[in-house]
Amino acid sequence: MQVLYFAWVRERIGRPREEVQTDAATVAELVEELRGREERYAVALADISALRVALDQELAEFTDSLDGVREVALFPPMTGG
Amino acid sequence: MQVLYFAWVRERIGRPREEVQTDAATVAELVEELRGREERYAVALADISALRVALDQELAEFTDSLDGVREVALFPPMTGG
Amino acid sequence: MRIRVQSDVFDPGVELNAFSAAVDRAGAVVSFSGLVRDVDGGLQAMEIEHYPGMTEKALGQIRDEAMRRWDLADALIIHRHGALTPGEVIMMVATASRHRKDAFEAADFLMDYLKSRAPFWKKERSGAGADWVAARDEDEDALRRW
Amino acid sequence: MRIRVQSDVFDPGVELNAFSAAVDRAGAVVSFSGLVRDVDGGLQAMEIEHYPGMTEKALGQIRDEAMRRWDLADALIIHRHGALTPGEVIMMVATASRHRKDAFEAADFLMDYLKSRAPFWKKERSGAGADWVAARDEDEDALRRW
Repeated sequence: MQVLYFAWVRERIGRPREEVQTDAATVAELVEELRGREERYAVALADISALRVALDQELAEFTDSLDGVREVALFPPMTGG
Repeated sequence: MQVLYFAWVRERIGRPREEVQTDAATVAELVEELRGREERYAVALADISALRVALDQELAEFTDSLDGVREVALFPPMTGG
Repeated sequence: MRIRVQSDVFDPGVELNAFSAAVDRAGAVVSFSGLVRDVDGGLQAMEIEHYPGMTEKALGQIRDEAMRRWDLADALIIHRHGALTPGEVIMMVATASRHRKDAFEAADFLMDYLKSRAPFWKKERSGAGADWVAARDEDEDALRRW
Repeated sequence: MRIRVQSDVFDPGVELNAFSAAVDRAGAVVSFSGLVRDVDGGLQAMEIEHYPGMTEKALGQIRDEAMRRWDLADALIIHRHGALTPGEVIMMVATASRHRKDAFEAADFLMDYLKSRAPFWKKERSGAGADWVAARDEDEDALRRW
């Protein structure tokens, strides 16, 4: 699946998107897996309460299933308007 | 004092303003006095609940005193905006 | 001038931009504009009567009250009188604040008060004749929100 | 187009007038515009990042919800992304209705949702460096009003 990062999550991880092969069942599991990759992932994704997630461009919960999902986006709370 | 009429009160009475000499102590007494003048006044001022009053250009009550007042305006509820 | 009572037509977009440009530190600007609309079919013209002298005073008091109650950088009221035709603007208010909540609430408040406490009376002319617009109970009720 | 996401600057006054002119039967038009303001001194630029694809979808859903909940003739959302400088417009919403209450509430609702549910992120640059704007708890709380 494609994993996208925005705002300071993108800056800390150092890339806007990447293809990820995973068996993670939920978003929380995927985040846990990414944290294990490298220090910059661990730092960017340290505090899940500071993050929001969208699955296939719809806001979702970290407990949601990744079944059938093609695009996951991780980002801080939105500040539009 | 000057008595001013607006909107349908003006149209029914047939004039926008007039000088009135009165001993009325309150607005309600003045309205009663005006009603006694002619049929058109009686018609225009028949229903006090359909009227509003301003004393010297400030919204007021019919029970308010006319003491020191120079300008009385009688009109229907306002419909600005 | 932050209170304008005039018979001339004005351009709400131009007024909005001028208003926004003049407030340095307020990032939230709310505007309301009221337009003559032929909602039920047949409206040919609108005539707005007002009470010169009291109108400006009443609008000034309403604006002062809004400036006191909310954290506003500025507030504008423009209201026309005289003869208007469908499609024309009747009036507008604009508010500017650092906080969008203040800008929204104050504009809403200005409109509620201006509807029932500023001495304007609308008359509508259609093929069937001319009639004074009746005040609506809900406009009076709206004042209790504040 | 009632949803526009663009890097180009736009003119809120021109947009307001075009929006008003296009709604025949709605006499009440409310607009909100958000401007880049150097409130605390020192702000040099703002950068707005967004999530292309999701942004348009999220704004469309928020607009649809407003059209469902209130009696609106129309609703407009324009939001910029990219590099902005102090004084420039960031975004605007406009609503039109026969009823001023609907126009006000719907515009207020659009702003609340757009703040916390549309994928935009603001970064501010000053002499001291560049920082992402933090989301405020009160923006999240504001959603519970609806």
